[in-house]
Amino acid sequence: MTADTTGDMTADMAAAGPDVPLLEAVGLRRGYPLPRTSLTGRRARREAVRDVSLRVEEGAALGIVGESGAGKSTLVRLLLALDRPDAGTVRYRGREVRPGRPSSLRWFRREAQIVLQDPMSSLDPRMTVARAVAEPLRALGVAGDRAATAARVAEVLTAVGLEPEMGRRYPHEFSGGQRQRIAIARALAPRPRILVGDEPVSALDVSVRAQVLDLLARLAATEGLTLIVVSHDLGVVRHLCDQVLILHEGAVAEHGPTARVLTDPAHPYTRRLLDAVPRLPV
Amino acid sequence: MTPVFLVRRLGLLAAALFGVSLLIFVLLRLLPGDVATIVGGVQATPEQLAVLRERLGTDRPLPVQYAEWAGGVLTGDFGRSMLNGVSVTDELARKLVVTLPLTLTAAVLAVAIAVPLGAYAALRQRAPDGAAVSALGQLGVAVPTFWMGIMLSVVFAVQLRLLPAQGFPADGWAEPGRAAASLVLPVLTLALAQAAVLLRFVRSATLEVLQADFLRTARAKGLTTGAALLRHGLRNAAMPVVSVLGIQIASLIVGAVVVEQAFSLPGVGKMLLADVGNRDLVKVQGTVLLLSGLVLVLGTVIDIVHRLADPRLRDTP
Amino acid sequence: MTGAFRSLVRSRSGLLGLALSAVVVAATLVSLVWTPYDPGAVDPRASWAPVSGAHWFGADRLGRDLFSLVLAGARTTLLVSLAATVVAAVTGTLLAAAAAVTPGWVRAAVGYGIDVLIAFPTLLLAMVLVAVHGASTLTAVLAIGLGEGFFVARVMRAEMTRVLAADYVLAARAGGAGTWRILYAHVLPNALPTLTVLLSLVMAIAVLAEAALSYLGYGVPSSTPTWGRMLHDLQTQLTIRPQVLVWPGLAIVATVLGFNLLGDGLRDAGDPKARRT
Amino acid sequence: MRLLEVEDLTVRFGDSTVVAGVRLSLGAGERLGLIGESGSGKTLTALAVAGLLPPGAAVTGSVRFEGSELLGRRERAIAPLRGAGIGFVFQEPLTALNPLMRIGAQIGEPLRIHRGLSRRAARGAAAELAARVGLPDPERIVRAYPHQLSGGQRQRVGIAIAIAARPALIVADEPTTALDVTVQAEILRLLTALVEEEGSALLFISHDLAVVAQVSRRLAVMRAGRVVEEGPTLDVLRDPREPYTRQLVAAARATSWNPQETPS
Repeated sequence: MTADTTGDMTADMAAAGPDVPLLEAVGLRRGYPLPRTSLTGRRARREAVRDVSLRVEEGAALGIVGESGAGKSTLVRLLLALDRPDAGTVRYRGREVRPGRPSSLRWFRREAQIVLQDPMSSLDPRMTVARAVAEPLRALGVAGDRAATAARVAEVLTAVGLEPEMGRRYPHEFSGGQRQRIAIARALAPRPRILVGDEPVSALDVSVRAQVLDLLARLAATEGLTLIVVSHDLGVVRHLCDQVLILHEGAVAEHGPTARVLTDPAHPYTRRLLDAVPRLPV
Repeated sequence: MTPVFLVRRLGLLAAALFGVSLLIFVLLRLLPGDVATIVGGVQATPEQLAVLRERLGTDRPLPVQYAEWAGGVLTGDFGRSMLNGVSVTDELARKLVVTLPLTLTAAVLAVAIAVPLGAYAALRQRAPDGAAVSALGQLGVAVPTFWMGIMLSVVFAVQLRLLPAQGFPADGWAEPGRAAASLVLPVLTLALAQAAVLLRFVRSATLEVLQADFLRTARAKGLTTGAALLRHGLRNAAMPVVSVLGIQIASLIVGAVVVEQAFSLPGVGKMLLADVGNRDLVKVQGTVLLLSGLVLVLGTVIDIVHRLADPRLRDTP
Repeated sequence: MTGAFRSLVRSRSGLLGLALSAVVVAATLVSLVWTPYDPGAVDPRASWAPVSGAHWFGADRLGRDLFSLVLAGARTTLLVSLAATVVAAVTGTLLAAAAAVTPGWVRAAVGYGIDVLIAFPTLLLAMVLVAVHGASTLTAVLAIGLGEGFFVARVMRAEMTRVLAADYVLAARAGGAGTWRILYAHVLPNALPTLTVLLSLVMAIAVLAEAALSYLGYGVPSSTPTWGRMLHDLQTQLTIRPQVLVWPGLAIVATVLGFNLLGDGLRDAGDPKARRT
Repeated sequence: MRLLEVEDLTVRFGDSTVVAGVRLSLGAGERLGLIGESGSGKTLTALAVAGLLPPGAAVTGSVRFEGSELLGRRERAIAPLRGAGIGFVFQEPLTALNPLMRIGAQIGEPLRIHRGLSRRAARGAAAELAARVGLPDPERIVRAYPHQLSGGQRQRVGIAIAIAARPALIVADEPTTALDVTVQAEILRLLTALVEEEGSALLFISHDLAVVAQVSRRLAVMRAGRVVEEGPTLDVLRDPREPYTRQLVAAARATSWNPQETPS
């Protein structure tokens, strides 16, 4: 990690003992007011995330599995301080990540980046690929001069299997799979320690999906990344994650090593989920 | 219809009416001099100005004047003309006898023209006649309302001598036949101007519905394209058109003022033009509030109708 | 921009619109330096001269050449409309930004204010201003500019809200971008194409509004000719020589049609899908 | 004479050919899966069979249903077959239903068109159909509007509509792609049970090999508008002949999940 990004880590983080996890969430809660149906009285609320706690050790790969409405995306936004929880805290290396002005969170943004689901809308149509990939560097003020930025952009584009010359073109000139690789390159640019994928492959075709999953696995190894992958697809989690957390209606149904949870589920909902997955008969 | 929505919407309407009345009141008070000097004229002596101020009540603080005026409006009293002391309300009532039939008939005619033509232009989008209809709409939008009125007069009144070119019978609707005849060209002018704008909305709304999945489901059930459009498409296309009607009211009223001038019809619009010329600020204030109030009220009515007609909106306040 | 220009010209309405508005603007610019006759030159002998080689549009009661008057009228009409369009663009975009970006109740208040004021017809606003300050170019520009400004605000608010809800803005926030960076790096470039389409359509509406205002006597002072004022003065000839009323009207129609079609063409050109073919 | 015989089916939009020379056949009660990635032309093939192609599509070849040719005939002539002969289940439950019409009226509509039932009789039958497709509280559902139902419930309504007039062939275009995996399992069980009860044939379209394999006895693999391989499901999965099919099966195995296999 280049010197300048660790420079301003506060004292308590550097001194964090071995038992302090890389990322920890305690008692996260988030609800949304439903439209008012009566003139008086409190508005009904939909609890998207109900008291979720989790720990992610350095170098681990946590899968968050759940069906639509289970609160997966809300949880991811809370973990990355892109949304304010009603209750609960998120800590990175022991230091609390408090949602607020973007500048107050720069230190954390350098450590954690995200790849969103739909490659068709997660890239700005009017920005060249190079500028899009360089944006986090500029926004976090770690870009350095033009040459350093260009070099880093070329480096991450190559790391995701694309030619640096593609930097001059626009997103609409690429396929879904290529655009997702560009989004991954953008997330890698500021050398994060944590890479979060919110349904990173579910918008892709089956054949392309396998390639992108392999890419994520390889990058996790080569870049020493800690992965958090949100998905409704158990196959994706089995492929990438050694830990899995089953989310059901905003609460943690079950949490444990992928091998154990997928073969010997403890919670009835997990069992129902596993039985429902269509399997190749042969 | 959840009462919550109704109460909130009416509350918003009240707030809007208050806001607009305040806006008009303040705008008319941003005078270089004061009302009295304008009315009294340059040569008025200070004493006369003082009497005038007292009569017009402009010597009292602004909020009091506003409260008095607004209070009056709520009871239907739009104040008295500064020139001849006539009650603004009575004047308005007399003029509405021309303006109301003009605008209402024109609005109905505009919809009657725009909906079928708009739907036809959408259905026949690829065919030349469909393109011709939408080109006609495009042209209609580009023609200034008053010029359209003049040109219609030239053709139907001057050359064909079928209809009166201008004016309205002095005795109003005493002879309904003559009065109606004098409104034919103005209504047609206003209706065509409105229809041109509406046609484009109806066309795009219909185009959108044509691509809707539920139309394909209707055909999959055994309906032909035409039957599917009639039974499923029409109501869905009506939704955006209804909501655009709300916005069209404002341009309908502006159109009425211009048409009344072009055909010199003694309506609210022509009166307002004269009042502005004579700087009769109290009458201008009353008329402008009435017209903009009408726009807001009708807009709210249409918004409520729109919510009633669409079950998706009916549930969410 | 060449890509956008190429697809603008390729779309039929864009081409026609570009041609029409270009002709009108060119004629206006030419009229600054040359017109067949001096628009103000009175020539009793040519009173109500018919359309001829000498007077392409004929002459008015005072023998002034109608073609030159129409050209001169174009100057004021386009100037007022352009100024009003600029006012509309500035007020509209600022209001839209206030209604889309600022937090909580400010956003709701501004948003609702826009919905109310869009119902306030431009002409009524003009009348109120004229009643207070008398007819003047400034009143016309302000009345049309503010009137259309609310229309621009409503469309731009929807556009900005759409962009702010896009995934690439969420990705930018996650990448550490602050509100200002998101505004100028993402919202502006993606909202701009809609603004250009809008301004072309607003220009068309402004020309119509200016024509109506000056026809009603509220436009620029009577000394400077505009198309609306010409029609107002010539209307007395309705029953005797209606043909004089045709020319200024056609000039308005051509200009408004031009800008409307240009707007449609720009919309097709701005749409990335269209450009990809 | 087979229930459905498709020969050399070709669909063109302007100058791009999206379906080229497709040959398919389906006997009464048989279940054929059409598998292919996005852009393979599988949905357009299904739409062509039901005569539901969007305007501007140029179709050649032959589609014979119960022996009579469908292609090239005026819509008025083939409309009676749609709904009564061929039922269609669409992919997007959110947009496939008319948002302004109550569920009962939409389910009952095929019966009003093909069986001439009155409005009231059709609504009664609709309640029965709603119960049959497993919708809770049919009386309430019949009066509800589409936006008041969940995705899974709306898809059950879609199936009720498709089977209402008891057609001989059901075409289902990715009916569970937009649904959660638990809901998908229920819908697939419902669809196969209904098809068996009614003895109707099923043409099932999907990009998910595991889903198609679970529902269909024969598979047809489509790529770039062509059927590249066809055969009984187990044979195609066990030893695919075409390289593309092999790649498809391998990719499906890699990302799908199997309890017997120990996770890598």
